[in-house]
Amino acid sequence: MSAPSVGETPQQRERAVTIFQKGAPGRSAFVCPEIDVPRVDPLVLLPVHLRREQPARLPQVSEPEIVRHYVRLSKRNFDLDSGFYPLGSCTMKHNPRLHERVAALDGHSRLHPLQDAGQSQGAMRLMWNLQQSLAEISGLPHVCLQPSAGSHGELAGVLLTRAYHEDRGQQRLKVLTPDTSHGTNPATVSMAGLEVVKLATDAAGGIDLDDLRAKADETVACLMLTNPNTLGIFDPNIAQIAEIVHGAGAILYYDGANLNAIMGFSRPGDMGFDIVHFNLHKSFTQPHGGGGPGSGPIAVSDRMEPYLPVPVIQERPPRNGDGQPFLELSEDRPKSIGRLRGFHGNYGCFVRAYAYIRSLGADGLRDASEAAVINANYLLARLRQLGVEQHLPLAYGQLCMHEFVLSGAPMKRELQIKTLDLAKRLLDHGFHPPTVYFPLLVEEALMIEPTETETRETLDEFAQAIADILAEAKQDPEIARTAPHTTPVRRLDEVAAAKRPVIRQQM
Amino acid sequence: MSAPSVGETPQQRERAVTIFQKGAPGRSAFVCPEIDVPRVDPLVLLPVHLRREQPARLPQVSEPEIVRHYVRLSKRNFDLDSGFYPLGSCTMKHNPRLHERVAALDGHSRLHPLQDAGQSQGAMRLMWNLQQSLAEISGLPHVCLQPSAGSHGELAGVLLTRAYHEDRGQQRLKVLTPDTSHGTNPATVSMAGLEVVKLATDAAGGIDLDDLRAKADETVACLMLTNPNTLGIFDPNIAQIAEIVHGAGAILYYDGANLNAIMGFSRPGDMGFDIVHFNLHKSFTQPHGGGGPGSGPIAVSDRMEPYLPVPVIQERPPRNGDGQPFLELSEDRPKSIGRLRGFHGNYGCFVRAYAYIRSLGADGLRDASEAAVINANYLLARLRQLGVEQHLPLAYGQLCMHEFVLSGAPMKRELQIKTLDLAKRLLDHGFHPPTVYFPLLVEEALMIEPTETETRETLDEFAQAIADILAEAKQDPEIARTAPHTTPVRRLDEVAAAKRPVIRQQM
Amino acid sequence: MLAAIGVSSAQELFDAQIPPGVRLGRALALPDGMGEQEVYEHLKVLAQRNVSAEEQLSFLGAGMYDHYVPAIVDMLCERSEFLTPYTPYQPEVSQGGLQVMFEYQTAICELTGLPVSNASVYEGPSALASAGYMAKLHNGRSRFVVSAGLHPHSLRTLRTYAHGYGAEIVEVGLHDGITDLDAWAQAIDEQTGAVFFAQPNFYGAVEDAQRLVELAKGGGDPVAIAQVDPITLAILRSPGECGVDVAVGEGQPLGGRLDFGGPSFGFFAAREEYLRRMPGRIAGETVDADGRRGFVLTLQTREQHIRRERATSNICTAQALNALAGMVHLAWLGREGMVQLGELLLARTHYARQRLCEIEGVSVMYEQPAIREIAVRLPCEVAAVRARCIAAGVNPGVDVQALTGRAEDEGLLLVAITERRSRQDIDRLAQALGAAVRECEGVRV
Amino acid sequence: MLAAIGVSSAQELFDAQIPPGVRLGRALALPDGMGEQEVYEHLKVLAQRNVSAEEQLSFLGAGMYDHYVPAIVDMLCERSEFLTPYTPYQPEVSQGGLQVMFEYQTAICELTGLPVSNASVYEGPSALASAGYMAKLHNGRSRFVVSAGLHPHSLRTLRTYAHGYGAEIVEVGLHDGITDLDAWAQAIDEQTGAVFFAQPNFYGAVEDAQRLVELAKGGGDPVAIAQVDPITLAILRSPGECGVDVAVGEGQPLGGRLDFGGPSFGFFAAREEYLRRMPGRIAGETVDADGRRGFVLTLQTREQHIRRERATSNICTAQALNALAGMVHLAWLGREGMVQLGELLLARTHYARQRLCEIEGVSVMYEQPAIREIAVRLPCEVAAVRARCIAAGVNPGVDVQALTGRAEDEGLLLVAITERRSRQDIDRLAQALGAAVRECEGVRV
Ligand SMILES: Cc1ncc(COP(=O)(O)O)c(C=O)c1O
Ligand SMILES: Cc1ncc(COP(=O)(O)O)c(C=O)c1O
Repeated sequence: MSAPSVGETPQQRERAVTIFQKGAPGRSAFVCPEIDVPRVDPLVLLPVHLRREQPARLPQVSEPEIVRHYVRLSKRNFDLDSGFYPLGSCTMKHNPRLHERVAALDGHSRLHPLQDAGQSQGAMRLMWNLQQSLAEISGLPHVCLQPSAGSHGELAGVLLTRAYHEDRGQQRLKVLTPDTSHGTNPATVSMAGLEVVKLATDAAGGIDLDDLRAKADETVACLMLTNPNTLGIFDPNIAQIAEIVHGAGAILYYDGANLNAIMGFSRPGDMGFDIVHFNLHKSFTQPHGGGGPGSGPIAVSDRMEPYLPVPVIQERPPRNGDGQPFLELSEDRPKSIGRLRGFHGNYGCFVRAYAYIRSLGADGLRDASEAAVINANYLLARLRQLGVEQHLPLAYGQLCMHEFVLSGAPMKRELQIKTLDLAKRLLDHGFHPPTVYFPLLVEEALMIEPTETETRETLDEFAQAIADILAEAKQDPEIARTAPHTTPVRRLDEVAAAKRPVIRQQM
Repeated sequence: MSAPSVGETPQQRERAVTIFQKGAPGRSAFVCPEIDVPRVDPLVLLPVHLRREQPARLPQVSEPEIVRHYVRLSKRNFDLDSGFYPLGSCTMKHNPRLHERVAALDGHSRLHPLQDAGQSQGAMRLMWNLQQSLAEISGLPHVCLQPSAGSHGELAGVLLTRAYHEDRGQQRLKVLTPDTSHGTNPATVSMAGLEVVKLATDAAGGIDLDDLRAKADETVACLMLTNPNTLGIFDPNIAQIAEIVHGAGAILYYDGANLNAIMGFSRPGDMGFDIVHFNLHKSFTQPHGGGGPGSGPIAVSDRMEPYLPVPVIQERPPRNGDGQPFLELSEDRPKSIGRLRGFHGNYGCFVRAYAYIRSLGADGLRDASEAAVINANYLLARLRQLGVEQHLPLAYGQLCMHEFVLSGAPMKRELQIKTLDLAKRLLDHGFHPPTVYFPLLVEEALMIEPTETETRETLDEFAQAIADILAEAKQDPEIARTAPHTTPVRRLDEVAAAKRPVIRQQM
Repeated sequence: MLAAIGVSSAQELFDAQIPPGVRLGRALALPDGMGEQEVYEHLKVLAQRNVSAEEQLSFLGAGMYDHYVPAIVDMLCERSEFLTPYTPYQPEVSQGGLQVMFEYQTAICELTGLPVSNASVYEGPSALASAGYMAKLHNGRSRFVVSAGLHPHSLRTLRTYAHGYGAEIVEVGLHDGITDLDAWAQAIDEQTGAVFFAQPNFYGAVEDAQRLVELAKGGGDPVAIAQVDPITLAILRSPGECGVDVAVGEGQPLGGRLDFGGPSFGFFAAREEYLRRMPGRIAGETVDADGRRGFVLTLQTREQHIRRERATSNICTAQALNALAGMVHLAWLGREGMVQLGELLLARTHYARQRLCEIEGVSVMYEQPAIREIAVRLPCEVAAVRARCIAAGVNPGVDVQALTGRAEDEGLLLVAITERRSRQDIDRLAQALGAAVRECEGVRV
Repeated sequence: MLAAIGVSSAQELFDAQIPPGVRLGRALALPDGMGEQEVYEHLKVLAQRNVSAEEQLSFLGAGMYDHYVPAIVDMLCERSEFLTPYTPYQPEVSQGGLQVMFEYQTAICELTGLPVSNASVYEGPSALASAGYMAKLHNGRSRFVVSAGLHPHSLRTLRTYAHGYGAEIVEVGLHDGITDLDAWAQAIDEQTGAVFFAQPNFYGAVEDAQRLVELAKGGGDPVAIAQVDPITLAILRSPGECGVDVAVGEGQPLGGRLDFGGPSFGFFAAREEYLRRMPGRIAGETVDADGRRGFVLTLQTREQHIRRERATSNICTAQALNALAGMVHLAWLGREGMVQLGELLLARTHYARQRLCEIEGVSVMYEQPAIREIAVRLPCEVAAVRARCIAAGVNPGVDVQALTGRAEDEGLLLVAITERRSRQDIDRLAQALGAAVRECEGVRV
């Protein structure tokens, strides 16, 4: 380590060293319990031809070393508890710590998934209540909690539409998705053995109805849509869209990633959707964990119900003498698409989402969506006030729902900084940048979702930071183009990483 | 907020704003449970003349704001989990997280101190076992866990010596303490209504025996000593010291802050001490919490036992049908000095210390002390190797126990940087500085205690950092004199703070 | 490493320094060490031999209370950055902890209505005893007048300390549950260095604190020291408003676990004139070399490490982490929330008082207001009634006489009501207590 | 704020955007919101209606295991910096998470003996199904041969997925508890796109994985996919050493809670040639503008957000936090520790096998080695025996047939032994099971 320079921050000075490069032979944290049973030759219990030849070169480190290593690493992350995180489409709302507390109760966290039904009625009840709540929120009566994340819910949904059509003897292989759709939608379609057909976006940011009419025929299995869409725009033609799709005998699938805009205001079921997936890690504040875990329950209409994955919870007559219906998991569903994973889904996420729904209640959920939409529109207005619009115009419309998309094209032209540069320079201001370069149809897109749990002060500061960066770029675009300057590492070479991938520690 | 400069770190850019300066009217985190009992006019229940006139101006903030405020604040702290913390006399050893886990178990953390004895036998057993362990470690058979910290244990100890002498009809008002003693020793003596008499330190760093002989007379209540002392030196004359003190009819008090040097190697009781206090937050790894909580149990010899504070745990015949002795707290001790605080002491700290002792066991405790002493001597040797000795000589002796004290006097003379400057510059290197300017008898003192839980790699890096700073100072002392440069704030004006004290947020 | 040191074994290192006569020379007689899992299992078994407030419907209080501590308190207190540092001796890397102390001091000043606060002391009773030491340093007088309404632990701790620093204690009894005003006025004279009372007092009764101070100041010039319950301070007239000089108290109701009695924190606030005699750490505001606002430990010339035998206290390690918990809890409760909580407790405690006194033979101890704790008098042996209630799954509260040892406290049960005890819980208590009293009465007859 | 937006009410904002026909126009029919304390109490009541592995001596396994998770796992996973960020889209402020992924990938490569790993997928069974998709993308063939030794959930999940991406499944039965080698060899032909087996298999038996792969590769050129139990990999011949192409598995035994079945993580490792068809995130090493080592998400052209319908998988949010837990647990176990743990489990499982088979009428299902789970055959109805054991306080394990539905699995009990189940616990199991079997036999007779 050379002498600290004043220009380099302490974290920049520290070079990345993995846990495999630390420690020394003989060091360890674990003290293995003694073998308390009669000794038998291990080679008799597991003969040598079944045994490992090369030992796994796991770390050799003491507990203090592990703690220090990972605590220090943690400090090289930006996190929601420390700063504004307006990542569009990701709903980075505050994660209440109560949820971690209740999820950690032994009765939840230490419950085996095959614990007998009579000894897991609390968990079943929680799942049942969560199902009922999600059904009410979405306006679709049948819920399956099993999918592990949004994309997994999508897979379930697309397989459901296949099963639905197959059950009717129809081979419908096309799935319509607007060009604003999230990448998981088309990817899911392929995984489910179907084919993507893109739909155009109209000038107002909604689905181009003519395009839809032209494509919605008897080869179409379903339309996948999120509403509000990834532009933050609630499709004003949603009723016609539903009519057209249903008219063609196809299914309407709702990507629930943007549910945070409409809870208590509008429901996918009432819009005509047959299937919706939820992202409990977005709308219902399961912490993102740096890339999961998530949970992606689905809710469906009556006609889709027979195909739901197994298992499902069923109510039976009271059994425990407590007068409450006895709940059971059942796999007995002849038309089911089957299992999507082991056990019953990410129960730990259910606990958190359920705690959230019970904390907020009907009014609270509505207030959350209301505040999310107000915050987004306020931030948009604030940016306008600061004259940011000139360089970063709103891509579509005048108002927005819970998020909005700016185009960085004028900024790039006039100020010679790209959306990426703006994003990186925001890091120096202590903000996490918005989602960038998505949706694809907006040039130099900047997708901003402030969420309801941010204060006006924070929104003001963020708007000011953007204005400041634009002003600075007018003077000297190089600062943004070489940003970030103060983060633990500076701009990283992603091209080199992909060209000659090094994806594990060389030893 | 102005545009981030490249020279300022992100944390430096952020100005300190207290929670009282955040928020807005109407914001809050707490949802008060409804008043579920019949309404009665509150002014009848609590008449206006007993009611508050000016409301307490507590913060008005939402939960996300609270979380973000304190998480961000936390990042303005240096902590042991993130870096080396060789604060002499403080024993900053790793704090195992197991201890937090077990202390948080409902049966420990949610146990009311007045829970009936029959329903708190687990806690009593834990306290009893801890007492027995501390007795064995110290070589003194009777333990009282009550004192809240080291200094509180000292107070208990000095009051015990008073009670002891008073019980014998003697008014002994003097307490001898070496000039190397910790400030709490003399401060305690005054609080206990006694008088401090200072003892000189001899050339080897131990007590000056002649001085002791001259002062140890029938007016002396006790001698307070830590051994090894704050120079890290084990007094070679400890047997004679004990003889002299006992010969004068006085009591020998052991300040246990440095116990980490000798666990399993030597015991205060065997050295002739009558009273010892433990710092569970040092030797027994109760986390320091940024300034507490701590716990300062005492152990005493037979002759001091009658005066121990109340309550004490007593064993009674089995009662719960489990065949185990029934444990009870008793206040029935006619000669006791009385209570030192509410309830039974810092039980939460007992749980952690007990978990520590059970984790390490007899051998582990000895290994800990052994490694602590090796680490200190290794670091000392390493500094010598790097030529640091020239500017920072060891104040006394050649070897040390678990810590050692360097003198910065030559450095100050030759390199024009003070110990304080060195300390501040270490912050730029990512290290917490050692204790500085203590003990008082060493000029420009630097008191280094690495503890046993640090790796050799860390010690090497630290030694190198000191060598680098000295080399840098040779070139340009100004860098250290204006250090730190990269911390969240730079050198703070302590004089101004004391001159016109602002000790709360103006509102 | 030994080679670098120049010794051939660790033993050599120790033998070179520890004289033979005081070497232990044997292994400590302690059990062998255990792995994490085994230690966990062992500590869990011990925990299971305790009955926690989470398992039992409990109305125990008398100094420590089962309030609901929000999850963010745990989360923040478990952060390495707050959990593991030492006292902030290097302010440049301790701004987090120092600012928390500064905020905490502000909160305590607001709650107590007093202008200065330190950054915490050990806990309640010893805080009171330390206030006595400060009073003695302040005016040199050694006669203390104390109300019998103080918590018995406070009273005893004060006696222990006072024996040390040399002060004599005169106790004033109660009348209808609160300090006997006449006796109080009579006891206080010009020689009185300090007067002490609790608000609400140990029996749960709200004192007329303002009157107590007026009478005290009328009878001489003592330092008026109040031990106050922080959870009541949002609705109760503040110490500052009552003319109190020093307010101390037990901080456990703010963010604290029960922890079988500790660790918690003590708070210590006073009028401006006592600032330079306060015990403990104090965080103060200042600026750094570049003019940034920052915080440091200040007025350290009061403290042991600087002033040694002339220090105003011997305290060093205090209760920073617990004070953080308290501060976070207060921020979470918030300005209005804490008032709402106070009113809730007031209403529920009143309800409990009524329900319990409906039981044949049970009467209230006093007519005074009570906020979250109430003493009722049972017609029969408290121990027997308690045992029956506990067997029925309800811990009805504290046997007062077992704690105070006062003859006049026979039959008193002290019942604490927190926001975690709903009306339904209170009804359950009334039922269990009623049944137990009837049974005990039956036995007696 | 509304004024700044230029609307007079929030309603206006919504009405301007949501057409009348699809407005809800009423409140959601959900319960009212509750404060933190009430929610806590409610969730606690639900928790108390479950019997956790902390309360009951339990030998349940079959995919999720009650291993001891060290305290540092919780502490690190609860840190805001790991708990609350999104997927690391901005690498400059995500080096913590990205380096953890890189380390995790390294650990999985070491454990599996394969050169490439992704940064986690959802969980075990769907990992297997995704491996099938990858195989299909790789060689385009749609005939899958699967061992009946797979976990029934894996088998069913594979069927669900395969129906989607179009693959036919041929199942090969067991012989003496492991995949029938002859049938296996026979089933595999040139049209076979992939073969799947579990190691150890669902019944706890250790397969001769090397032989299975040899036979598979002898019969054609399928992708050899193994579902492996990570806790056994320190002692068991690694997938890489056995010639496996793709190793997937359930990560719960590494740092995972039981959580009633999730969230956990799935791991996914493969030979080099599959790198660009792997599903999920992959962290890769690179340098920053100043030459510092750093990490980024790499090879993103495989992924849905770049490649959309041509992506190699649809996965987006995966299980980063659970993977962190796994990595920390592995570092804590350490190189030697994990071997020691494997030997301990091996020894205890052998002891359990012996003790249980001493019970009259109980026999072992197979003669194969078993590491931490063993299937035994009971002479009577498993459900009845289990019910009796549970009443006696011991959950003896899983009723195999209830899970697989296979006729030949009648009477099988699957018993999992972790390091938390001591010899004494196993003895208690043997006793309870013995008593239950005797009773049930008595009933039958
Ligand atoms: C619009 C949209 N749909 C689907 C997804 C996929 O959700 P998940 O990451 O949970 O798989 C996302 C996630 O970013 C999204 O934004
Ligand atoms: C030698 C010595 N004695 C006593 C003490 C006081 O201990 P405490 O802070 O627990 O009161 C200390 C603390 O630094 C110390 O180092």
